[in-house]
Amino acid sequence: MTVRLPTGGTVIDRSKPITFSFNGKKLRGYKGDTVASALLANNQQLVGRSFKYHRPRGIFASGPEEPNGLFTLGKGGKLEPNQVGSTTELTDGLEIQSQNHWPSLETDFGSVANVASRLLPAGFYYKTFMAPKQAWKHLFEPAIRQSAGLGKPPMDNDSDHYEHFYTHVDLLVVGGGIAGLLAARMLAPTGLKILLLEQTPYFGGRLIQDHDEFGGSSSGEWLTTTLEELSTHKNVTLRNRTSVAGVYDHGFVIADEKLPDPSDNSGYLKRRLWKIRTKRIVLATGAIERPLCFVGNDIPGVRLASGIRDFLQNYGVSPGDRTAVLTNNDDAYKTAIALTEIGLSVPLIMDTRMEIRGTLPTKARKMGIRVEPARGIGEVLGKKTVTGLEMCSQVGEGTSLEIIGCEAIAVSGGWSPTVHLWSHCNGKLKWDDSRTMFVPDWQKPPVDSQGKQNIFPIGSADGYLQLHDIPVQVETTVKFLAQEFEKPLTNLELPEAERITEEKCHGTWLVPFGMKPANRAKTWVDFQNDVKVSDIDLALLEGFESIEHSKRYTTLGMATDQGKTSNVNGIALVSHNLGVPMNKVGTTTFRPPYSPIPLGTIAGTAKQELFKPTRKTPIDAWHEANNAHWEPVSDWRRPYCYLLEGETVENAVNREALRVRTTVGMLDATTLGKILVKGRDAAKFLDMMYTNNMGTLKPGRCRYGLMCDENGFLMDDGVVARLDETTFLCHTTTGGADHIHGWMEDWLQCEWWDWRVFTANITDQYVQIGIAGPQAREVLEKLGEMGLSEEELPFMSWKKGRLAGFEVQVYRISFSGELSYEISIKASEGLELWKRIYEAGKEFSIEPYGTEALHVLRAEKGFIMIGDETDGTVIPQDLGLDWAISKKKDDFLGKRGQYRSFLTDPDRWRLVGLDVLDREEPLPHGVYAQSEDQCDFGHPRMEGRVTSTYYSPMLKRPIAMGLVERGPERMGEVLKFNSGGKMIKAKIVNHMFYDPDKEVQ
Amino acid sequence: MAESPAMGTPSLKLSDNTGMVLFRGELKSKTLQEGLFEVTKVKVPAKGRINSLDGLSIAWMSPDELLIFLPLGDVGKLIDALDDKLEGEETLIWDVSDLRSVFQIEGHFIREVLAKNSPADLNRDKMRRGTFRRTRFGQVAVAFWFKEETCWFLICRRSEAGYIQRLFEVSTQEGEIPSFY
Amino acid sequence: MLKLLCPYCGVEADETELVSGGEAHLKREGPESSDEEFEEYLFLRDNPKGIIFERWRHAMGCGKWFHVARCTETMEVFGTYPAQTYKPPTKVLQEIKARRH
Amino acid sequence: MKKYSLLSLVRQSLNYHTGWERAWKSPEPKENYDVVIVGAGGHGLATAYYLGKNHGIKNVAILEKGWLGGGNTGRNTTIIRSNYLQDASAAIYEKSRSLYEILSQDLNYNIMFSPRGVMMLAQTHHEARGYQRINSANIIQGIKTEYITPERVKELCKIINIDCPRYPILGALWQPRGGTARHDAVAWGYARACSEMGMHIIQKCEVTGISQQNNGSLDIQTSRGSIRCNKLGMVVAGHSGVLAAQAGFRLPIESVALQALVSEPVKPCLDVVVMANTVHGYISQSDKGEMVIGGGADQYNNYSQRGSFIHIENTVRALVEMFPIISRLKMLRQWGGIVDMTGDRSPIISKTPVQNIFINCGWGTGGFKSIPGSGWAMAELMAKGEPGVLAEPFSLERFKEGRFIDESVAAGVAH
Ligand SMILES: Cc1cc2nc3c(=O)[nH]c(=O)nc-3n(C[C@H](O)[C@H](O)[C@H](O)COP(=O)(O)OP(=O)(O)OC[C@H]3O[C@@H](n4cnc5c(N)ncnc54)[C@H](O)[C@@H]3O)c2cc1C
Ligand SMILES: NC(=O)c1ccc[n+]([C@@H]2O[C@H](COP(=O)([O-])OP(=O)(O)OC[C@H]3O[C@@H](n4cnc5c(N)ncnc54)[C@H](O)[C@@H]3O)[C@@H](O)[C@H]2O)c1
Ligand SMILES: Cc1cc2nc3c(=O)[nH]c(=O)nc-3n(C[C@H](O)[C@H](O)[C@H](O)COP(=O)(O)O)c2cc1C
Ligand SMILES: [Zn+2]
Repeated sequence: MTVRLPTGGTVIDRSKPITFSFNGKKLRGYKGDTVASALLANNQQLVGRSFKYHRPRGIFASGPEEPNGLFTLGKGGKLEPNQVGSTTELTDGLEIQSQNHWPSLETDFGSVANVASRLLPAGFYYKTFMAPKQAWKHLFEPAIRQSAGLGKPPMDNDSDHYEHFYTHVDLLVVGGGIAGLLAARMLAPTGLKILLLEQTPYFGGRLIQDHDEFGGSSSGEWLTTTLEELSTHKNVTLRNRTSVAGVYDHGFVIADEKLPDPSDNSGYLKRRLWKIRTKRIVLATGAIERPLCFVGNDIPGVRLASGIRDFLQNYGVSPGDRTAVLTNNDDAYKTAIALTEIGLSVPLIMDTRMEIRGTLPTKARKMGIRVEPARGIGEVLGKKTVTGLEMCSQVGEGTSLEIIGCEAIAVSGGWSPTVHLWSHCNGKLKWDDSRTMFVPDWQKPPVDSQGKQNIFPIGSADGYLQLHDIPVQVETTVKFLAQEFEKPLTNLELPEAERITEEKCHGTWLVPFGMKPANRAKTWVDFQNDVKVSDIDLALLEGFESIEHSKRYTTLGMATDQGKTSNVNGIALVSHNLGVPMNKVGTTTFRPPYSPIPLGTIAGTAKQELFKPTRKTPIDAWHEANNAHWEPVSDWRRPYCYLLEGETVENAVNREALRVRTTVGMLDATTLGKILVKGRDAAKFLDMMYTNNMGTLKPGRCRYGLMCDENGFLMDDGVVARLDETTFLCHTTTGGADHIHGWMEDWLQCEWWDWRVFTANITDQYVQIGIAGPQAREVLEKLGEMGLSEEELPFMSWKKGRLAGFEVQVYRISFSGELSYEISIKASEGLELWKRIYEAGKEFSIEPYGTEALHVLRAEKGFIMIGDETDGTVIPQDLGLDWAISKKKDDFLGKRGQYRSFLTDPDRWRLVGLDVLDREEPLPHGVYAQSEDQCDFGHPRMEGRVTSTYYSPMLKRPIAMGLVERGPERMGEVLKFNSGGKMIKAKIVNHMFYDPDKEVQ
Repeated sequence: MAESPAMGTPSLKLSDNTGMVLFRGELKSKTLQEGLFEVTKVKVPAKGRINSLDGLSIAWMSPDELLIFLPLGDVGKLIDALDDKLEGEETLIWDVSDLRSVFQIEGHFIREVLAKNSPADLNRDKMRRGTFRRTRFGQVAVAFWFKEETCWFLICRRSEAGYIQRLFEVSTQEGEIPSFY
Repeated sequence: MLKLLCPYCGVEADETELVSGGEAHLKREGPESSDEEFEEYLFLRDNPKGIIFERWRHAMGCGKWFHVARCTETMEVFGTYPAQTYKPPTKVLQEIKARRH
Repeated sequence: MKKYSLLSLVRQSLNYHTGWERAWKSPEPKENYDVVIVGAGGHGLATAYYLGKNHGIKNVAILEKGWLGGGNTGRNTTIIRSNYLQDASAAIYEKSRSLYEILSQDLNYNIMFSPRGVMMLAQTHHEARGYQRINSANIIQGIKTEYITPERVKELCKIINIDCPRYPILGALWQPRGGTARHDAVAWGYARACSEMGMHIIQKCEVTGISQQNNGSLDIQTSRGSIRCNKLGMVVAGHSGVLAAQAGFRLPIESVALQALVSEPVKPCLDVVVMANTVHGYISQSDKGEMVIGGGADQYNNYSQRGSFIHIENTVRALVEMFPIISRLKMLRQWGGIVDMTGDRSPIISKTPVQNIFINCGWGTGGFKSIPGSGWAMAELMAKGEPGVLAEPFSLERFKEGRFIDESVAAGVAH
């Protein structure tokens, strides 16, 4: 039984009991407990089922390396699958569920896979399920999917909140253990901006569990003084519960902070993503213990030796009355000693090494613990929990020498420095045979933007496992850093540590060495993904020799723990099997995050209405109040139409369009881009930007212009107004404003930097109101103060004036073919003017119209729309806009591109109008015309497509424009458009449907 | 360390009465510098800085662009005066009072709130009094500077003011503010 | 996540404040150019695995384009310089030489 | 070679799976081959496979600088679809998709082609019209697609939020026979079949130089000595520029990082592939249960196989907005690949300025789906020396002529 001991537990508060439930059962724990410690304290040893074979699984480790103890926490909007029990703090009332079983944890039908496991080795599915062809999708795949997958996903929306936080520091210390705290303490007086992050709720790392004394006092005292001292330095920030997740280029680091759970559960800030820019990183992440590979090593009760010690000391939880120990190094003796000291029994330590001499083994022996050299475990006894073990000779094949009864087995296969963050940006590792570990290769470090090493591993992260070695090693790094930053160090006092000689860890991987094939299939390497020794054997046998291949073939290290405890064992097995040194086998690639981070944390506050900025015009609220049906247009929102009570969208659009044709309508055109271009060379510059001639434009006049990219493709269009000799105002499409402004600046800054031109994107400065319709002038004249007659303001001209007491610019331009004015006014006054116009227009039944009516109106006139008639492959010539392409200019952007053979091909598709023969329904959007002949690919050749199609309320019939092969040459021809197999016939006609002779505007 | 600031979270409000004038020109030119100074009584700021005197500030936007802040009512006068003074110079001077929204932020922990949304280095030695930082807040372009630790200004495009306001609200209401700067 | 020093405003700009613009020092080919020259100008790129001279714009900042010498393998930066130039400045070339020896 | 089947699996289980053969052999390089393919990614291996299968050319070596399938083939989000707009693209991607349908049987290797359906969401009117346009083209091209309503979207994909406040879902382009496949298995299956035909797959063999002899044959310097061949195929994706430089020409290619990530595995809740191009994110759930997620490419040239966090952030943000329940799933791992982007974002299968050197590249962010079709077309080009109908439009010449194959025009991206 795993139980809570009467005393002990440095991080729990026995005065604060907590209740929680596990699979519906009410249990008790203490404040400070983790989910894992609380479950163990309640003798809940079976905590889940493995991924593939649904084997029973128990808590294995005490930190983020835990492969088995994953749970689903909470419910509803707070339901969270796959939570690591050993890193999750217990909260009052927490509902915990175990995962991956049906119908229950104890009785899981999925475990039939276990029985059939011999049939299901690594990669079995590549070799079967191929026939019949349909069976994979309909039979096998669903079955495989259902049995995989761990926890169930939440079904409710997340009710929690997340945010980000940027910081810039000189030094980021990762890990608040001994080495990290020591480094921070030594560097604090330099005044460098230091941020130290620790993933657990407490500081000190392994200090308290593993050492009684440090720095001349008890280790607890050293920790307290250190933390106190650090808190006096304003330049140092310590943060716990914050796991550093990833290191990116140029010193960018992300860390995931779990915020303490407030007592009320009413939607709070749950996590914070730190986005850190740091000059240097001190990596003090410690080391992670490895298990050993032996038969039955996955049975609940087999646990990491250090983990057992942590639960004992931090939480006062016993692993059971009798704990046997299997180790290849001295560190695990600490567990045996600690258990014995507290009064629990350690029947046996099996040490795979031949000779055992270190300080700790000696101490253990003195305490009366039985220590057996050169021994291993032949087989673990028990099904859902350990009941005992068979001891064997390590060098043999596993014959049982003796049966030992025990409830727990503490395993240690040595330690692996926690080097993940060193490697995210390409820091290399090397295998150190004498220390049996991959350590950072200081010759091949990750570098910063200057090519200098920017991560500095210290302590166990750099492979120093003995406490007494750490201060000197930290000092070296600290001195180097201080020098790099050119900060003097005051006299460093190195804390003293007891000198414990530990003997070398032995490179034991398989226990026993001569394990038989049948047993290799009962020996686990990766617990969560059910990768066994035999799977690795099989991968190698089949030629998956690269470690990357064996990883992908067996899924070793691909589980939620990312192989923190299993990868090195796997690599060693490959190395043994192939007879290739560890360094040659190498590791797989370390990738962020170090520990998984919620996707919600990554999204941060950018959700719902903050998902993306919505740009609003000053008239937005008026539109809203008038029932606008919105449409996103780039980052803006614009009314698509305004719905009257009970009206459909189509009806609204038709009504609005007709209103403009019959009396007058008004449009919020504020979103159109407005770019000022001024300077001695402004005219010359615009002559390069636009295909037509802007230099000849007279002040006071406007001209419609086209812009092409260097390929010659039409990119944007708009009206240019010449304000004075050296100043132009260029209107762009709504979506084009920023891009075109950037485009202009690009040419001015990078190509023609000697030209004297300034630009400014002043889009938001003005509200632009379009007034269009036969009675537009009458409405405006009611507001008085300026002359707007044909003589005073002819078509394609503009002038300043006053309307309704406001200073305005009025442009006489038209995108609807009607008499039309665009009024530009300071944004702050725009809404007021809008309302005044609306008032004034009432007697003419003025109505606001939205973007869709605008489109209908322009289509009736055969005007093109960027994004409809153009798509990045269309040149102005295709659209019959040759008149807007200057033949006189030597050069403009796009001119050269348009010379190329494909762009001068006489067969290009060109713009025409399309008249549906039966005239009932508009042509569907985007349909293609197909010809009688076939193309090279064996299907009917396409010879045209619809680019815009609408119902014209004015003409009371459908209208459409399209691009058709040699279109204008084929007037009157009838094309067949394929609409979902149905052929719709349409005649090629002139695309100016309404008022082709321009009598209205 | 991780406690809520007792002084209360900062607040953000629109300041309506600020006029703004865009000034583009060759800022290295002596004539320009002197002309500007004569008209505004404020020296052309060094790069990345903002200079202020008696209600008029000049911010450095780019090597050839300044933004002049002054009371809204004085904008016309200033533009006329500049046009007069710099007659013949290559400049672009424009009333942009409505182009951007100006926010005033007051309270404590302003750096922290900004740091939730901006990648700018907000350390006190980098973001100093008189620093004018153009950067990003959430997903949009802004600039900010401060008069005092407890009184900052932020400008953004007028059409994006609503977004800024909401994001600021969310950044000050939800959960604690890490005391960092 | 790159961080580049804008040579105009002296700000160490975050990648998210910048927009990248591809290889620098391209020569624009106008109406007189041959098909080959024009193709080269618009499409053919060195795309080096190693040191590249490239364009960036301080979009969420001063709005200026500048050039960067950067290693496409290690992300090292050898210098940034204004865009108004036809070739990398000597100082940057020296820095590259110094670090690549 | 032993055939894979349930029976062989049962038989092998009796002796603890100790009797399996190598999936592919690991020979020493010979001095001379008829054809050398550089790059043992999906495209290189498929090229070799169809050279053997369709054209009887089997004296072939495939040289790989790392481990086979370790390039983009081993790191992509495995979306397979063929609902492309332009005839040329539709033809090759549909050829490819149809080859995928039978690939497991053809290779006797279960590559787990899962035609679960791919939907591309329309979130603006412009995008909706773009997809209607593709749909119309696909009908004529004989590719089964459908433009569906938001309600149907929701029906096919329970966990999607079709009423996102910022970009509500207006509809989707749905290809029911699109889907996914097990990416590694595609490389392994082809490799096994190539090896079976006697071709040499030579790993850890980096090509470092290429020179041409007077008789037109090619000398290839590699990290494992020099190798000679009559015809050379460059199929190295992100490294195409580097290899072209060795042979003395330049390409309309820039190499940038494209990233992806997976969540922790959960029980099945997403049965289709969803792509959302307006907000830049796409997602599917693998057979193991992870959400496989990808988004936009970094914009700057990059050979580091890792990208910037901002792209991960943008992608995740987009998907959390559309699939609010994934907010509480966790990112397990993220990675990057070096993708080769051409001037018009369409691939190149072409002769090169150097005689007897052929190139297949430029698949950028979307070439997993095209592996079988591209291999088919490239093999034809290399065997005959002239492109067949599938490869012809994808020649290098098109950039000079301005004859682009532009797929972005109808609001589509190319995953
Ligand atoms: C994150 C990501 C997501 C993607 N998602 C999708 C998707 O959903 N759907 C889709 O269809 N496509 C997707 N793609 C694109 C797809 O992965 C690629 O287009 C495709 O895999 C390219 O295959 P390949 O065989 O051409 O290249 P690779 O698989 O990259 O193979 C090229 C090989 O050439 C080798 N090589 C390079 N240089 C040399 C040399 N000098 N000597 C010898 N060997 C060399 C490399 O090591 C590599 O193995 C994605 C790509 C990425 C990175
Ligand atoms: N003798 C042995 O075999 C052996 C083996 C391992 C450890 N040790 C002991 O370990 C200690 C070494 O000290 P140390 O400071 O190097 O390690 P440590 O274990 O004391 O501290 C490392 C700290 O880093 C934290 N951490 C790890 N990854 C993190 C991340 N991504 N983000 C945030 N925090 C993270 C851990 O929670 C831990 O607190 C000594 O006590 C030593 O005796 C001994
Ligand atoms: C479709 C797909 C699914 C993946 N699923 C997992 C997974 O479940 N667990 C995991 O650790 N990695 C997974 N990966 C990522 C790989 O581990 C690896 O990161 C990727 O292939 C790139 O290789 P590299 O990281 O070694 O460079 C997956 C990759 C792909 C392409
Ligand atoms: Zn700048």
